[in-house]
Amino acid sequence: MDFRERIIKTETLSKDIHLIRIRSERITDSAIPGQFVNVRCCSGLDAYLRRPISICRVCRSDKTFDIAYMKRGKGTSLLCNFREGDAIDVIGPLGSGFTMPEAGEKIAVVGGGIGIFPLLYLVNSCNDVDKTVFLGFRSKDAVVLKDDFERSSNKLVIATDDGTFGIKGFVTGPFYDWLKTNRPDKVYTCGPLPMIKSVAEYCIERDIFCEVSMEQRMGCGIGACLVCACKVKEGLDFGYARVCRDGPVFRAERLLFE
Amino acid sequence: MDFRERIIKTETLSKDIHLIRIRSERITDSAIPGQFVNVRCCSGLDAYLRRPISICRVCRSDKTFDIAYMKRGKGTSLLCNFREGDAIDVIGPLGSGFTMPEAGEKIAVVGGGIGIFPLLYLVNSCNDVDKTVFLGFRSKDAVVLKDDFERSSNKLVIATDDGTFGIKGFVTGPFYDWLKTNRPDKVYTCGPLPMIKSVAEYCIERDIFCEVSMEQRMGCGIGACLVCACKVKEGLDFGYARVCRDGPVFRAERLLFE
Amino acid sequence: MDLSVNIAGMKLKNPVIAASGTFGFGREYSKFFDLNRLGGISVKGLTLEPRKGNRPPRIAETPGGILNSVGLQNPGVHAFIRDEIPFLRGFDTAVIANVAGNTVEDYRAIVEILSDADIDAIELNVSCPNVKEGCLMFGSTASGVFEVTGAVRKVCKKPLIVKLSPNVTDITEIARAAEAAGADCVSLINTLLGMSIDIEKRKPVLANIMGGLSGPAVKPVAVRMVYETAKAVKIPVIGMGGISNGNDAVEFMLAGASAVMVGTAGFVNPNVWVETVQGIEKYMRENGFEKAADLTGALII
Amino acid sequence: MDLSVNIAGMKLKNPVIAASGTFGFGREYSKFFDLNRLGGISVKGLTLEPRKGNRPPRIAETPGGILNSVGLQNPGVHAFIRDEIPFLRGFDTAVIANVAGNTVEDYRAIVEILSDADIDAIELNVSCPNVKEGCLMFGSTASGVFEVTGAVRKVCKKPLIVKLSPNVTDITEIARAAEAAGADCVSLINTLLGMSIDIEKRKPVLANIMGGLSGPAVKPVAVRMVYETAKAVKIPVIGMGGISNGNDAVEFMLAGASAVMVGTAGFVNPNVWVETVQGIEKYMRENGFEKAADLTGALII
Ligand SMILES: Cc1cc2nc3c(=O)[nH]c(=O)nc-3n(C[C@H](O)[C@H](O)[C@H](O)COP(=O)(O)OP(=O)(O)OC[C@H]3O[C@@H](n4cnc5c(N)ncnc54)[C@H](O)[C@@H]3O)c2cc1C
Ligand SMILES: Cc1cc2nc3c(=O)[nH]c(=O)nc-3n(C[C@H](O)[C@H](O)[C@H](O)COP(=O)(O)OP(=O)(O)OC[C@H]3O[C@@H](n4cnc5c(N)ncnc54)[C@H](O)[C@@H]3O)c2cc1C
Ligand SMILES: Cc1cc2nc3c(=O)[nH]c(=O)nc-3n(C[C@H](O)[C@H](O)[C@H](O)COP(=O)(O)O)c2cc1C
Ligand SMILES: Cc1cc2nc3c(=O)[nH]c(=O)nc-3n(C[C@H](O)[C@H](O)[C@H](O)COP(=O)(O)O)c2cc1C
Ligand code: FES
Ligand code: FES
Repeated sequence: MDFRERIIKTETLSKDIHLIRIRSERITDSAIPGQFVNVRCCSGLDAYLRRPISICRVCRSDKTFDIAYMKRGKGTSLLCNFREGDAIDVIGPLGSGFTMPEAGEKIAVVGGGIGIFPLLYLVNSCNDVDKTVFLGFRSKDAVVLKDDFERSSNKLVIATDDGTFGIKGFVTGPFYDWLKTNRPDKVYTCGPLPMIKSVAEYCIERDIFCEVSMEQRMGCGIGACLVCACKVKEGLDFGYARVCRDGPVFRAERLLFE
Repeated sequence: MDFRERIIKTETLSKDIHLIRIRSERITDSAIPGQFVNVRCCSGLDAYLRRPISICRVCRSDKTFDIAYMKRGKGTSLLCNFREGDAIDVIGPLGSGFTMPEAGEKIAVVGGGIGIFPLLYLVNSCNDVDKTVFLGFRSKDAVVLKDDFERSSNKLVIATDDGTFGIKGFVTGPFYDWLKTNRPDKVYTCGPLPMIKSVAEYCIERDIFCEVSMEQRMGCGIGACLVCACKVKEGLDFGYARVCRDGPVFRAERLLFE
Repeated sequence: MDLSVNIAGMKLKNPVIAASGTFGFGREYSKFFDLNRLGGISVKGLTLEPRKGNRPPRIAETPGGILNSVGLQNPGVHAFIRDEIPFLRGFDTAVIANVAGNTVEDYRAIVEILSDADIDAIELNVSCPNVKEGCLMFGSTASGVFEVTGAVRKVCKKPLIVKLSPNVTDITEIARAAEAAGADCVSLINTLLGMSIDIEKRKPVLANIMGGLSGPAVKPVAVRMVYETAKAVKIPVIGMGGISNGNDAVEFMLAGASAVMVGTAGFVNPNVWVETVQGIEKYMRENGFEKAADLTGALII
Repeated sequence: MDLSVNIAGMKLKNPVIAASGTFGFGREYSKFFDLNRLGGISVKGLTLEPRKGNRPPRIAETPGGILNSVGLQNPGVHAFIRDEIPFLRGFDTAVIANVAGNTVEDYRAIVEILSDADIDAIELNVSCPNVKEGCLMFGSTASGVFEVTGAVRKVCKKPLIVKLSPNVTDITEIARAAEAAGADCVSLINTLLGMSIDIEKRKPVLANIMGGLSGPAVKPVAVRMVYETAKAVKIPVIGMGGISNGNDAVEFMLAGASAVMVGTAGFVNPNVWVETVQGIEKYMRENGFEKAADLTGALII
């Protein structure tokens, strides 16, 4: 099997956030929102393991999909070297996706930081749904994909930690305010642990359907090595599910946050 | 200290032999024939150690020098990715050089394979000298830098192992024939072990001044780690000299070939 | 050309086996390539009872390698027999049950159970660095290895492979103990004990603090140990540690291995197992080897 | 900010020391940077009499590391005292004499000689993997380390550092033996025994067959051993093995090292020693450490 695909374009969304558009029939034909690809950032040893990156946008007609990533460590720094026309080695689509809302349902989406990327694909993919999106960023400079979210949602609320854009503070604030007067059929969340934990617990208490996309360091990315453990309920006991295969999307009730 | 210099051009000389021209005042100002540079082939772990490559040509006026290398393993394969305008990390000039002939002397130069590169810089650098050059290659396809050697020598003899170009057989054949009727003041040789050994022994027997440029795997390349050992006479005993610093050029009499 | 090798009474169609713990029970990778192309599969380490494994994070990337601290998460031997063997038997490849325990009694019990199961061999993991008690202790002394191998041998009706830890002063002493106690084969190396620190958080990357190092970085240590071991024992040696292609596999075979296992490299390149078989074949063709078995120990010293 | 550290009775201006065998006697690298910037220099391993060292090739490149088999080529202790100390004393940096021998008597004799020389400390290499007899044997057992350290201690008037081999089952046992026998400090790790094969020639790359692995590849093993050792002994620990920058050095210090040595990385980047000092400084600044010594063992578990 050859996992190399062609890069159609690269784009810098903010200081640290970059986007790569890739043509791949294999991936666009079967991907669903919430899934990720496992990317080889170099051909050698410098960032030896693949990096999991969510699928952020899919265009079935021209067989392309986007990934957006934050430049952090070795692997994502190497990703910044890729250019239009280069081949990129991507395994995917991998993992479970979100449970898609039914037509006519009302959903809320709560994303923070790099957690917003899989959520864009989600809101882009559901039609006839009332979508309210809450996004949290560090500051104004970090705000990305705002127009895209705006276009595909009914309402977009942005919060920044430092108040330089939108509402000041954590994004959970406006979301919980909104919940006082709204009852969504489904809530989806992805982002920093404190945020997703809070959202999950809030929804569970109120008996609202909630799905959470989890992150964990990965080895194989396909379910074989058991390194990407995520603590989940197993009857009265607990166990470890695989983020790469049993997830990354889990029902909130199933998760045991540590 | 910063060892990065700019690449002025790259050129493919034959299927496996490539040339890189580098601008470096630091190196061109002080280099002498026989010296080498230690090249970093990548910034990461894929070819971790530097590779020693001889200085093949120097142009003092435009501050450039050339290295020519054969694509063999990991490092030299990575070198093939470098392009005009790229920065390249080269430490040098390193090692001892050849003893330059005096004006009016007659010299012979015997090179084989990748051993020809330091010899080009040598013949290019001596004026008022009668220079006869013997070069050995595998086959016609492998013949490189012929015009350059021709231009700067009085006589050029080429041999190929398979006879597809010049004289068939080892280059030592025509050299020894030539020696029957010629007595050079100095002989310089670089190339495969059997060749340099044979040339060295031949010259020692006839009491002809002979210098040999040696190869050995290197660590530091500057004399500190003692890995690049070359067996040499030490009085009645033997010892190990450092190819990178005591050499790569040694007087034939000093060497103990294994 | 004959790629098959005979080890410990098994005939493998080629010398390439998927390394335990990196390949689950084969299901996941079966979607990437045809498992029939493998010489064998060593399954995820099994214990008598199901195990949850260690807290995450369980993996850290290191220069040219990885640290893992999975800690033997597995569904237990009974679930393996019930749910996984039928699937694995759908392929024409050797099935090796990798087993671990805390006590000699654990090892004896699980081997007894597996002796009646439809598998080709048992690989005794006496060297897992990721569990507090138990197998690491056995694996680090010759007497420990002798004791557990001997106890198991009495009840083992399958070819018995003992998997050795590299975290020892003298691997040959340990290998000889396994041989003396009746092992049919030794496999090595398991992971090197290592540690990695996140200096921003000032905490170990792994929740377990330490983990086992594998991948290309360990290859020279593994080749050395395979070389030493192959000279020290008469039973065959299965070599592993950082193999990423056919050339690496040949290196282990020349050093004395009769077969090889490949693990970590598959995380990066799911084709690695198939490519390793092809690479061995190519080397044999170009270097005039008729039988893969002739590569074993063909080093010229 | 205070970068200085006190170890074994020495005050180093910063915690970065050039590792033995990678830095000669400092002459070569002095042309690349100002040796005054180093905390210290551990010189090439010295023996009583000059040594020729092993046959070449003496180096092999491996994934993320190198194997070397220099085998203690050195001019002997007397030539060192006569020719090298005066040069080294031209710089304001600690001079550590790394010594090795075949017998306890050798070690005692060389340490006695060096005790009267103008150096700051003696580092006992009981762990060189590249010589047939002698130091590797001592280094691989607690009793061997105890014996040689004890014998040397009696005649040693300088701070005594014992350099440990990583090729052992339990590094803490060895470190404790060194401490019990009177070592002022332990340094680790020396190289991991490894081997690499040229499959085209079907021969080991190193003429010596095996060699010592160093460089980034070994870092996780080294960090683990430093962590274990620092918890096991009260004397300070000097950490090394694959350090390539300030962050790596900080990793070792958080794990428990009081100072670090840097070797192999200098082959690739001759600025590595200076950059490591700068990197530690940067980390301290960004993370609110006033004294480099406070980094030692500052890991949060
Ligand atoms: C299912 C999933 C989807 C993701 N989607 C995105 C996305 O769309 N955009 C994006 O920017 N990031 C995403 N991430 C996080 C992304 O994988 C990490 O930021 C990235 O791996 C960091 O690699 P690095 O080389 O920059 O960092 P390094 O620190 O050099 O990485 C070292 C190792 O740790 C792993 N690692 C480090 N941080 C994380 C992390 N947060 N999660 C998982 N592994 C990590 C790396 O994969 C690598 O193996 C996702 C993670 C998961 C698990
Ligand atoms: C003083 C000197 C001058 C040289 N000049 C030239 C030149 O002008 N042109 C040229 O093509 N080659 C030259 N060489 C040989 C060149 O260094 C090797 O071909 C090159 O290092 C091979 O690297 P690789 O990554 O392709 O091979 P790999 O096999 O991947 O190298 C692995 C390791 O072995 C070392 N190594 C492998 N072969 C040799 C060798 N023959 N000599 C020294 N080290 C080796 C590498 O440096 C590296 O450390 C010279 C060697 C020396 C010592
Ligand atoms: C994630 C992971 C899990 C492992 N689990 C086991 C195991 O359960 N039993 C075992 O004997 N070895 C286990 N190993 C060790 C491998 O089987 C192998 O010995 C080691 O990884 C070296 O080979 P490699 O470098 O090709 O991976 C595991 C290795 C990894 C990376
Ligand atoms: C070429 C070379 C020679 C060495 N010689 C010695 C030596 O003489 N004495 C010694 O104690 N250690 C010696 N070492 C080991 C280093 O001092 C150090 O312990 C090891 O290389 C790990 O550190 P590094 O990865 O930073 O190089 C040598 C290492 C190398 C690479
Ligand atoms: S990364 Fe291997 S099981 Fe998830
Ligand atoms: S390469 Fe280090 S001394 Fe020559």
